[in-house]
Amino acid sequence: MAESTATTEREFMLDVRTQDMEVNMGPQHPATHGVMRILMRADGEICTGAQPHLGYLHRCAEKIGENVEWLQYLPYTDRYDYLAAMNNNLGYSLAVEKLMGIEIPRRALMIRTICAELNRIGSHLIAFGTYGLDIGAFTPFLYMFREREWMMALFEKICGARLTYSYIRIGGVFNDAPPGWLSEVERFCDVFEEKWQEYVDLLMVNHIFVQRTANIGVISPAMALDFGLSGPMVRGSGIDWDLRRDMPYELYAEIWKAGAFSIPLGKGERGALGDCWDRAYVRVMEMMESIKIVRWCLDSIAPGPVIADIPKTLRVPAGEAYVGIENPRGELGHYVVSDGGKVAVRCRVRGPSFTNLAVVEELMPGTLIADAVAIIGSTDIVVGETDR
Amino acid sequence: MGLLEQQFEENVLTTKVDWLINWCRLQSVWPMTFGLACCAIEMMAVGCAHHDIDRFGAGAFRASPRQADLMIVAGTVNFKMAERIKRLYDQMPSPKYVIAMGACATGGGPYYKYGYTVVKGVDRVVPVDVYVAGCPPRPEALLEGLMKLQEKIQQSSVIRRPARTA
Amino acid sequence: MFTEVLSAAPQSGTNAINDFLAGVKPEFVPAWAVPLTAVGIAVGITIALVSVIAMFSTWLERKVSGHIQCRYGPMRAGWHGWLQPLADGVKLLLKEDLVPVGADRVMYVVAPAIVLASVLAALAAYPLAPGFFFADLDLGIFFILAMTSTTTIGVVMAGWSSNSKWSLYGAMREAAQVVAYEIPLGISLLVPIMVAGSFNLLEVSRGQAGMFGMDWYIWPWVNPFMLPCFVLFFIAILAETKRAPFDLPEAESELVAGFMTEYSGIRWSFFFMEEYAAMYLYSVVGAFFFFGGFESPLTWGAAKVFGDGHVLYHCAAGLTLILKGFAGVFLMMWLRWTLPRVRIDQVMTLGYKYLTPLALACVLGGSLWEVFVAPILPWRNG
Amino acid sequence: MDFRGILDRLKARQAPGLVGSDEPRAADPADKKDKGRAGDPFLWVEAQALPRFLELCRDDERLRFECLIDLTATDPSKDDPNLHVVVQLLSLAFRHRLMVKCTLPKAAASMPSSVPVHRAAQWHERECGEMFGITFTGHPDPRHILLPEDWIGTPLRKDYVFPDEYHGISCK
Repeated sequence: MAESTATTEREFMLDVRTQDMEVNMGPQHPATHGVMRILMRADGEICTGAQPHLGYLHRCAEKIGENVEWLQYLPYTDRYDYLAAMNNNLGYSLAVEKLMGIEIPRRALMIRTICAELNRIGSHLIAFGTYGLDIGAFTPFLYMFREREWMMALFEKICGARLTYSYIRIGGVFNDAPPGWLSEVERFCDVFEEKWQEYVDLLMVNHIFVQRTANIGVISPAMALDFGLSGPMVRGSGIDWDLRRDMPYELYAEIWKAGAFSIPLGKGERGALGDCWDRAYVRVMEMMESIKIVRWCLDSIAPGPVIADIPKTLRVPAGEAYVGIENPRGELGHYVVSDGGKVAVRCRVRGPSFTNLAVVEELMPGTLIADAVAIIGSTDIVVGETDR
Repeated sequence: MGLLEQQFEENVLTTKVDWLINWCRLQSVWPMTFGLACCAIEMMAVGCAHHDIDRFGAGAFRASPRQADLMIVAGTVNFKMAERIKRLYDQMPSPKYVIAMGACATGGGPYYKYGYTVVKGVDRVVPVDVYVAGCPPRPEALLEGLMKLQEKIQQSSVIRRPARTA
Repeated sequence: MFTEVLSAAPQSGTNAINDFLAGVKPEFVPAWAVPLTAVGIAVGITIALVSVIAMFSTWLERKVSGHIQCRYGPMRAGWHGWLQPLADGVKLLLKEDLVPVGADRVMYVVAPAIVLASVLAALAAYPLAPGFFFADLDLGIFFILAMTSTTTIGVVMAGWSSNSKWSLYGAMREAAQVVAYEIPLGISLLVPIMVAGSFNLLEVSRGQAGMFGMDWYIWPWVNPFMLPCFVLFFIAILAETKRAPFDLPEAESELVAGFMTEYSGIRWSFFFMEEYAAMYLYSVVGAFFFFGGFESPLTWGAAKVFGDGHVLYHCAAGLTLILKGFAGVFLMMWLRWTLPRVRIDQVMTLGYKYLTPLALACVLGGSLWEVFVAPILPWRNG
Repeated sequence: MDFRGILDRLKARQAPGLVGSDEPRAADPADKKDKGRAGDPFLWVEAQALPRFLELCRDDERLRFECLIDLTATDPSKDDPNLHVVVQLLSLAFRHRLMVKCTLPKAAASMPSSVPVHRAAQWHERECGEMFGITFTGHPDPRHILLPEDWIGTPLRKDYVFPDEYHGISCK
């Protein structure tokens, strides 16, 4: 698995000469969350340098965006951040809608918000569950999948797919929620609130978990901005920034005004501000905020049309637009350029994981190998999106 | 097995021995912890509470290819990864099996036409035993793929000579 | 006939087999063949024992983990998957025999054998029943501790010879960890040894026979330092057997599979068998020194009904010990599927900085209690 | 601050390399061929001055674009001799965004790296470099990031021809 290369020699106290090893982590390694590879230089257990290697899942999404029609590209958006496909659909749809200037029916906005927030919970469940797995706790991961499975069933009822939905379309959503769906979402929220407490008790405040994650991988606010981090990565460092509030899209301005949700921030409760624990904490707390948003939408949803009148073959007006939305992992940006034709000229995806991962290189030196795993886990990357 | 492998004529004894060995092998197909893309999430779902692949004895996910029997290629394979997949496959001890999970691993899937780095099917790199359709396949589909693999293992000849096909 | 052999207590297993064989030996068999055969049979029984324990434990592990995680675990191989270990075993046995390129071939092959042999040797001192054991050693517990710590050599060899860095990391972690936790493990056992006044497992068990289980050493009225000692002992055996939260040598999310990364098939299963056999063995040691050994209501009843020389008494005692052993194994599994993993520096800190001084303090307190308080306690002098 | 405000501020600070601006507009009813332009406004900046421009945007106390969100390129068409490099900036303090574009000739696609100003640009520039064949001078680690090291061609240019095989694996 690891190729051996003798590297620089370093002299130690007591004249013990040691050699740094180069350890190859991945592409098939349980801690890399997919197929990332990290070339680590290690002095015994201590990591002295790390270099992430990407591209093991490069699927040419941007090239495809320049070759298929606007609506046909939607399924590809599902597949780069496959844990938060609803949010990807939303980001892409918003970008195209911005160029087209379509008015979206209110019910569609509500359903979009419900789906995006449920998907955010699902994504954070996997993020937190696999983080537990990285730290060595296997069972919480399965508990989280248990709840996620219910969520998958909910999505399946509304759009027929479990993972790659293509449900949020340009102009609205694919179809209306089936009868009884909204009340089932409400039941899910009730149950989830109880279960959420279980995760907190089982893992979040577990002494070993805290010891493993507090004071590890500290990202200072200045560093977070310099690296262009976003989402829970910056909020973990105490920067009060959430696109849903600060650059609202869809209904979020209204929801924020109604006081339906707040923005959890890392406070450095268990260690230094901006450590791995803070990031995990932000994710866990965000799940609850998402539940609140879903509840607000459930309370105020009214019947109506769910999709604007758009032609089968879209012709998007010439121009270019950038739309950034708050994906579970941070700012998911879509930059689309149109020349007025059926096909995009450029369809750029700014993946949050891609940018967030860059900071790993900086955080690793000086940590133990076990900490390196904790740091990679705390960035919560989805390789489909780092590589696209 | 070596010396004994496929050395015996088919009779009651060898058939029974083969049946027993095959039964043991099919009840204990250990997959490798190896997810590539979207399908990997459904593969994780198969391992988790709702679907529980461990019921079939295939729940012992091994992180090291040396201890795994089954490689579930769950997701899109690109050229950069293909060489690693080949290497992982070579590191597994035989008998080893491969399930191509999902459209991408089967034949490039949605990335067939414009995916310049995508390998159009993992069978161009390693031999595949079972193809599972779907994008991504439902967990039930992967379970069925596993059952198909078990059927295939049950029919293989271990110590008896393989039936001649003209 | 076997009944008679067994009822002639005290009897060792090997001697019993020897005597039995001598009794039925045909004329043409030379006399020196008898003890050899007896030893062979004894070794065979031990190996079978290890295999059965390991197989049952793997099944138990998968079922326990399954039920903790809201699923079933193996269900298709026989009733509730009870044939699962058999299927796994046969499959592993028939896997391709791999030696990685660049591996030190001799060491690579020998390492799993050493690992398994050391735990087999330790099991020689494990009494199956009060009247059936292979070696009634006066220093039984030291023999067991010494033998089980030999596994480290095998593990380090495995890690070194595999020519893989993950293996090397696993091996180094194992070495560091075992050395650190041998100390509190040994020291924490000193208090029950002091109370029992013996290193001999059978005598330790006999010392806890009275008072309907109320003089098991774990009870605070026997010696209040016993409970902390047990906690220390339990933490130490978790580390010794590489179980979570101390499963660093094979930490899956960090080191792939640790020192066994490059092992496959039957060689790999040796490591596996060693792990489960060691878990069981340490649990049994814990049962002997803290939880009354062979003693239980079942044993007591069997002794009352059949007398303490009868084969059924021995069976009851053996069964008691097996149940206690697997109770410990179950507890270890429960912890494994609940807790996250600690980090290597935390393992070392815990071992050297906290467990060792605490164990020493317990020994000091326990011995003072033994010297000054125990003599005036009526129930300690009955 | 809205786009006009940002533009005025940059003009007042004499931002290095600022060429002009492009804003969305409705179609001119008089001109049949003009379809107008939708979407976001952006600034044209000289490619060679981009790092200095970004530095100014970052350090100006009324702009404070401290976050480089994205850096990418666009190939407008096969016939166009130029590539466009597109930068998205974000100010957390003032909650405004800015899109900056530069033109770069395809024949000599080389521009200074922005990594000294924003470390976030590091991976984006690597990706941009391999996908469009742009050389960022002064980049600390100009390797391929998504494509294999020995990959030939720049996939996101419009004239890219898909490969036939790679390391013996057929692509067709």
